[in-house]
Amino acid sequence: MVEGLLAPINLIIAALGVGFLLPLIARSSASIARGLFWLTQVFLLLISSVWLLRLIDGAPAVEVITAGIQPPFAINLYFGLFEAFVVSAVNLSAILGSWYLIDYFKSRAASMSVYLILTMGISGMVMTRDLFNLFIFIEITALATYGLLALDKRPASLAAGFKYIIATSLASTFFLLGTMLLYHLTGTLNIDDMLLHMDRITGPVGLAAGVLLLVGVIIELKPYPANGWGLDVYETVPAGVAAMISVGVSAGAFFALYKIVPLLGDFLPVVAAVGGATFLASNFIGLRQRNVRRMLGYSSVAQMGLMTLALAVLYMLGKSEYVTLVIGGLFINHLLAKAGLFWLAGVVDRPRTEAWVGLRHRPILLVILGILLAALAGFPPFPGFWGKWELIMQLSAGELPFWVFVVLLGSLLEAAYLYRWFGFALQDDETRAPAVEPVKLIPVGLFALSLLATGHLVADWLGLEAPRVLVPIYMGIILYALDGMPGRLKALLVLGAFAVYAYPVVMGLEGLHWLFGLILLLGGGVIAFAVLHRSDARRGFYPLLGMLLFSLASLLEASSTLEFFFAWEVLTLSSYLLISMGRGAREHILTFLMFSLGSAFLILAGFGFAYGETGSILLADLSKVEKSATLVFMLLTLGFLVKAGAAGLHVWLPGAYSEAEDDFSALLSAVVGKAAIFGLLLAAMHLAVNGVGAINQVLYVVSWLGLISALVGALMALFQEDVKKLLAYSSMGQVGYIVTAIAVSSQLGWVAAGYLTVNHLLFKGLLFLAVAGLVYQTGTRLMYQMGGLIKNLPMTYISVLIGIIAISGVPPLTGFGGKWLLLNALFDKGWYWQAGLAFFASAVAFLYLFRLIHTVFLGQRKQAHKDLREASWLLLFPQILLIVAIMAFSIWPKLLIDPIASSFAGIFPEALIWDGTMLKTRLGYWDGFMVINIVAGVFLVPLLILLFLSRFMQIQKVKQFNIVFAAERPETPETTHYAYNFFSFYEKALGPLLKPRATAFWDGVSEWSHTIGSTLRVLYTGNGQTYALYVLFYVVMIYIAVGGMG
Amino acid sequence: MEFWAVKIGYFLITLGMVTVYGLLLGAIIARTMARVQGRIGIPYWQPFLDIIKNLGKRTAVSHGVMFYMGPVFRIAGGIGTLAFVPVIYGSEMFSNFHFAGDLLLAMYFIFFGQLGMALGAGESGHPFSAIGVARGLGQMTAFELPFVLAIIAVVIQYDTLSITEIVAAQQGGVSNWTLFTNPLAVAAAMLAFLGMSGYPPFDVFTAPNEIPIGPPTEYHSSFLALMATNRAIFASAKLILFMDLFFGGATGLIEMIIKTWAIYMVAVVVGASFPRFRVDQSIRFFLRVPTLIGIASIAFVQIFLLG
Amino acid sequence: MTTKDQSLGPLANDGLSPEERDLFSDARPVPYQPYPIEVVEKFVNWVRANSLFMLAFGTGCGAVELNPLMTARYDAYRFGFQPRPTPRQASVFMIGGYASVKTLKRIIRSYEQMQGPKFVVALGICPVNGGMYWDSYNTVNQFDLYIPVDLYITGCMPRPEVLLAGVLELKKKIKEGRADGHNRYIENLDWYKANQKRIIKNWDMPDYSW
Amino acid sequence: MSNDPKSIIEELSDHYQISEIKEQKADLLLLKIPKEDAVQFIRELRDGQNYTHLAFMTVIDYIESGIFTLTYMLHNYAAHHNIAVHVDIDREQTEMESIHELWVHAATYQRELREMYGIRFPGSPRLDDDFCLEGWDEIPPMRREFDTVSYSRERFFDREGRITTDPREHMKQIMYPIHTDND
Repeated sequence: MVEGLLAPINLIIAALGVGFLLPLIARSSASIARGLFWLTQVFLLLISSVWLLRLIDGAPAVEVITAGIQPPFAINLYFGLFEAFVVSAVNLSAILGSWYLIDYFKSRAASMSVYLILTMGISGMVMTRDLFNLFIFIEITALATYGLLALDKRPASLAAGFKYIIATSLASTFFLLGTMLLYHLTGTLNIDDMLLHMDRITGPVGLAAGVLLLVGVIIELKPYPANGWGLDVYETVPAGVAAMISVGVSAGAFFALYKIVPLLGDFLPVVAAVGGATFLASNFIGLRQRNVRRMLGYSSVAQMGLMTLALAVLYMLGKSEYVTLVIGGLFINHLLAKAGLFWLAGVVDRPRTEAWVGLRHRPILLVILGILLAALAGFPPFPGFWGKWELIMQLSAGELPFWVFVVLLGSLLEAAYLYRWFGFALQDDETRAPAVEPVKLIPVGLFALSLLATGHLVADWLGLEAPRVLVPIYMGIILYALDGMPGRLKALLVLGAFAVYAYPVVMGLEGLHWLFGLILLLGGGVIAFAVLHRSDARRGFYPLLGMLLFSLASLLEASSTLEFFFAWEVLTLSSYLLISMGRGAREHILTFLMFSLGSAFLILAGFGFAYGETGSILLADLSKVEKSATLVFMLLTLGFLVKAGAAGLHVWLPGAYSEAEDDFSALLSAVVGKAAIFGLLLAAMHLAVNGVGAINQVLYVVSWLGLISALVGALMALFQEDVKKLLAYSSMGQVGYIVTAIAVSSQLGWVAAGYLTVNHLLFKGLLFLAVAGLVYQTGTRLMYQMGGLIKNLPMTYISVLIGIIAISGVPPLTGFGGKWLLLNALFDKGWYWQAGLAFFASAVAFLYLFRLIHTVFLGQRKQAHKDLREASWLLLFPQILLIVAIMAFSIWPKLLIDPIASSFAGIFPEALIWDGTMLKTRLGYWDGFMVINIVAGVFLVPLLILLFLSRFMQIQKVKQFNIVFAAERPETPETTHYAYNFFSFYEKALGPLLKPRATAFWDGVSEWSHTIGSTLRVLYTGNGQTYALYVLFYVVMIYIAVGGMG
Repeated sequence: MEFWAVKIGYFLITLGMVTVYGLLLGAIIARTMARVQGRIGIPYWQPFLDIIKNLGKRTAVSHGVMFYMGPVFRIAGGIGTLAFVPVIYGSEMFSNFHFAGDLLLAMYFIFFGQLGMALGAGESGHPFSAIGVARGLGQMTAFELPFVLAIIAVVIQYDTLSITEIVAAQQGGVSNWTLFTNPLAVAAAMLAFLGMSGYPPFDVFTAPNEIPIGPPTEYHSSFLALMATNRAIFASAKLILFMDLFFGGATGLIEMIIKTWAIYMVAVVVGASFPRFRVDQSIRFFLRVPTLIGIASIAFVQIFLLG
Repeated sequence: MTTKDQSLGPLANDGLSPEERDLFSDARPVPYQPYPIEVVEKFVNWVRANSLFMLAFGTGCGAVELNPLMTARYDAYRFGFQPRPTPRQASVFMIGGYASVKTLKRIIRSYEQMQGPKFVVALGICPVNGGMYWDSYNTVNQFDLYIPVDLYITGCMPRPEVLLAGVLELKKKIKEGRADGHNRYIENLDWYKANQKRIIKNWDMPDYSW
Repeated sequence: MSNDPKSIIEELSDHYQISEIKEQKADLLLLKIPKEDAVQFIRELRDGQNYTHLAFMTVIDYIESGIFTLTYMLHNYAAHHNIAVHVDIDREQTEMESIHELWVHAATYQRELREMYGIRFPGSPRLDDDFCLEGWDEIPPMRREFDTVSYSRERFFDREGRITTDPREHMKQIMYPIHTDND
């Protein structure tokens, strides 16, 4: 009895039966009708999920043929694993969706029945194996959708419904025609039987049949440009219904496509093109959208396009075994995320994206939105990430670079508009925080959790050590659960957990990984220690910090490109979210994300092509790449250069570094930025050392790029009034040297790179932390508003002093070693011009460094800063550690150079020779130990002399206002402190050389993208007849395209 | 230990000699300029008297620790630069501590004194100090470019970064001097030298009338004495560096004195004949012709000398 | 060596508003003692006499007569006399003729900012007794009421030759150790300050401009 | 419009009460205008007659008549011609309409006149700031009733032994005896 009830056929029967009964029952008792409605939905979900579990356990698929009559006169269903899965998902979305429609259904009993029938139609589309049945279910679904729209009874809905029904009728007409022709050719309506008689589907008739069938299904998926009819729908109906249309109906239609794709062997390129065009165009148009639901609608269409593309391409390449992962991943991702987003859009109910400000003050809401968006944008660990990864791998392996480009560009665009929306949600405006009933969040929250869970399952299924790879995510979740604790406790927890985790990681690494283990993990730990100086709760900060730190560890542990990319993406996401916590970060986070994603996608493409050649995703196997080594190296280098802030690609950097919270900026610049260096060295180590292909030319270009970054960074830093912006540009410049050193690609060069990296970590961490304390104390970031603070913050002053000496390369501190190694490497390589530029850039750097220390600590102190106190000791403590490290490495450079040299041992011929404390290269020599002793001597002796002479002078300590001021008395400290526009003459001297060209270029790119979006949208007239015409044209075009291929 | 004792002793002798020479050179230059103007000029011992007078001042003010230490940094920069440059080729006594590092060390160590001075001047709180420092540093970045290009040309030419080896390569006759083997590099370097020496037209950072002598405007008494001493040492060190790199170095004291005096005279003669550049003009000047000459010198070395 | 007499306490600086007071130092200057060894003192005095840095501050119309001193005709550099652009580094203050009340204020500031030992030479008749401006509402008549003067060079205007003679006279005085204006000023600071404040109405600077 | 200054004045005489017109030099014309019309008249000269430059403004103290005569010297660049506009104001009620809106730099002259003569120009920027004098607390020093000799004696203390002679007599007797014959 129970078994009978659970038969898959009941999915149809129950829905259909109840659907027709509901209006009748509703007349007598509305509440009974509603009860029945819910009961039915639960029943449907129960059947499908019970079957899903059974099928997962290995039960055989069920084939149902009703009434003992052969199709087409009866219903022919096939209920396999995929079907069960999709149907369950659809039913789940339906039932959760109706959660949001409770009020809506109260007044519309008829809608309830239509809703049920819609669910049934979709289930039917999924399950049937018979073309005619498929037609019927398509019709039922279309009519039900129309019904839902029409019953809404608002003019907009009616108009939308009308357009919808015209287009879908056309589509189903084509489908029916195609079915007829196929029946004519094969004598069967069953897809499986047709597949057996593929050889009969030939000639013009076969072609026509195929085209018509394809078009019938494709139109349902709303391909660009024949989709104008489908988009008003999302905007007009209630969110629950929109979710059902976006997720359920599309799922059904897509599954139908999936079923008929085997029949369309010859048309696959066209199908792929249709999908790709839709994906790209919809995302371009999405950029222009300001209406949340419409934007989500475009995203839905785009996702369908992507899946269509993926499906077609995988079949084309004969890689149908990856369909499960790619399509499954993308599908479940789309289903959960998009349904969730539509519901959320209904819950918050603010049509314009700009209106979503203030969500920041509803943490749960924000987290849910964050998860859904991250999933949709393809961030790990959500299923879409795995799907997209595999898709790119297969596309690259199939040597389809164009499609790789399309997929990545489309994804980037999609992330752009989704995260622009999220940016609004992150805005700080408490008055506009939305009021939401918590109960309404249950289904959305459930979906968000399911996304996490499925992410884990997929990782597990892929055979990755899921707990290890996903550890940053879990850390984030665990810490988020503990977010109610006091701030310092959380900080200690993060740091403790990180220390416990990172220690064995570092110990287990060797070579380059070990070096960067120390840089990223030890350095990260020391600098992250500074977060302790704040005692407030900082909701959300510590979970993300945990995620970030652990992802750094994961990055180092990664043995495969997949793991690497996973960690890289987690790093990107967590830094994005952390930066977004800065007060003024709003304008900059989208740029940061776009460039980070762009970088990630370039890296992904690089890994993809590497996989394409070697068929392996192991990092170590990158060195086996030969044929496409140049391409792979270029892609990886470019990707990492974006993150390293190379000139031209740096526009994200100043904003992000300066607007992040003050203590996090230190981590971001000193540690997170080094991940890119790690990546570059990794890529260079595996690909560049052999010098195959045109890699040497690439390296040459990179060397210039690095130095131009150094110069541009230094020049831009000159003109900043904002102390953190100055440091941000300085980071850009300093990383430029490292990039050049890597490009030198010799032992000297890489040792220089390692040395510079460590040094940059030390001094930039020091400077950013010192500045954090400064900003915290003074409450401003503008340097000209400070001044004379040496007396109030002496320790911070010493930090900055040591920092700038170390940065500027003045002996005897560490900076000189870096410059010496770099210049030796450049001379040795014969890159003389670069050496000249490096010199010049370091001289310019000297200017902004002096300005930093002068305008902040020297000169006149403002009256308001009279009573400022030294920064917190918790903030100073890591600085002291860093100073100790700098001093130690200054006195004994060997301590630093030896480990670095040993981590690159064996790669290049040895060019560095130790002679006692003396370091020798082919050209020069340098004895750091002796230098610091001599300098100490020549410094101390005059100091002692001066101290002696001072005994014979009455030295009066005076104030900063006791100056010779052309015989006048200084007016106010503000007017006496020379600080604003300090290097105005330099601007005057260099003039047009200093125009922000890169910013202008990228602004242009953004502008063009939006223009493309507008241009593509021109086709949408809003007129139903025009849309119908487009559908017809579209059919003709596809026909021509397919015919042309034939 | 004994090695160090000897080295330090030798260095102290060199230092004393260079200080005396530097101060005398200042007086000689001042007298030369006076003769050009039809005057007799200061007595030869005037620079010494000025220093003693400043040391003999009985009162002083200090604006803070950095102000106090600024001149110490400055003179440490000067002495240090001298310490890393061998003064006389082939002489154990006058070779200083050049074995601690090569040309790059000397070049970067030049910044040490500038930085310390800038910090000290900064703490005085005088806006003119800051303006002077900003101008001075800005001009320094500009003349650094042709100077560095010239040095790179020299390094390529002799394929070494060691100053001693560069001098050694120029021995054996006047025709071996960089001046004649690579005139472009010397031209670029000498143009940079004009900026380095702070004579007109590149003296805007000390402009006595506009921003009363710029960075050291608040310095006096012993501080000023230290700075005046450093001026002599530092100028000599730079002259010696130039002599070593471009004019064949020196094998004896007399040769050194003649050569450095001659190099210095270039700046003096130019200084006596030109009015002053604004700082943005001088930056533009250095980034144009001298830089182009510097670039040409590297190209020259690569094409003609290395083939 | 530094014997700081703090018995009189710090200066009041009551010309300044309370907020401004801690922008300036309120320390009271103390006179310096000669070097304990007499030979040293004599030697240093000789050096001081031969290294005279003049503050180049044209306080009055007489400053126009100072410029020729540096030219080829007179060449005061010969005597170790040279201009210096900042009071901090100067040791001789040449009062260039009449001093109006407004200029006097600046003269006081600059004088106090010079480091001791320091010497004042007043040229022209005006600093002596007001000269042709003796009845002006704006010009001081007896300059030494406000600043200790080591040497007067009278004349309206004194020619450069006279100035040169004055410089030589000053050198003699310094060598003999008689040019003690610096200490006189500090020892009688209260008297000088009272005189200064009597005519300078808007005293908006610290009592002693360090 | 005629460029001839006389015809200009004639033309303006229709509207303004111009008196004491005197052609001092070829390029300088003096005239007097009542206080009430003065600013309007100057504006007319500036905007209508191309006297666009205020060369200076000053005042003459006629203590005997109890008036101050303000002088506005206007210059016409095209014609190279000056007009000095005299305005009499009461010495006790020393107040005059400001012209800083016509010429920005007039404010500086007005500050000077305020400080030295105590003439008020309501609305003129920074009128009461110190100009030349610092912390002056007596009657304005350039007013003729101010006794500068006794002020100086009281403040600056004549030095003992000072001899004052009449320069003219002194020169005759001591310095240039020859010239006295020809004088």
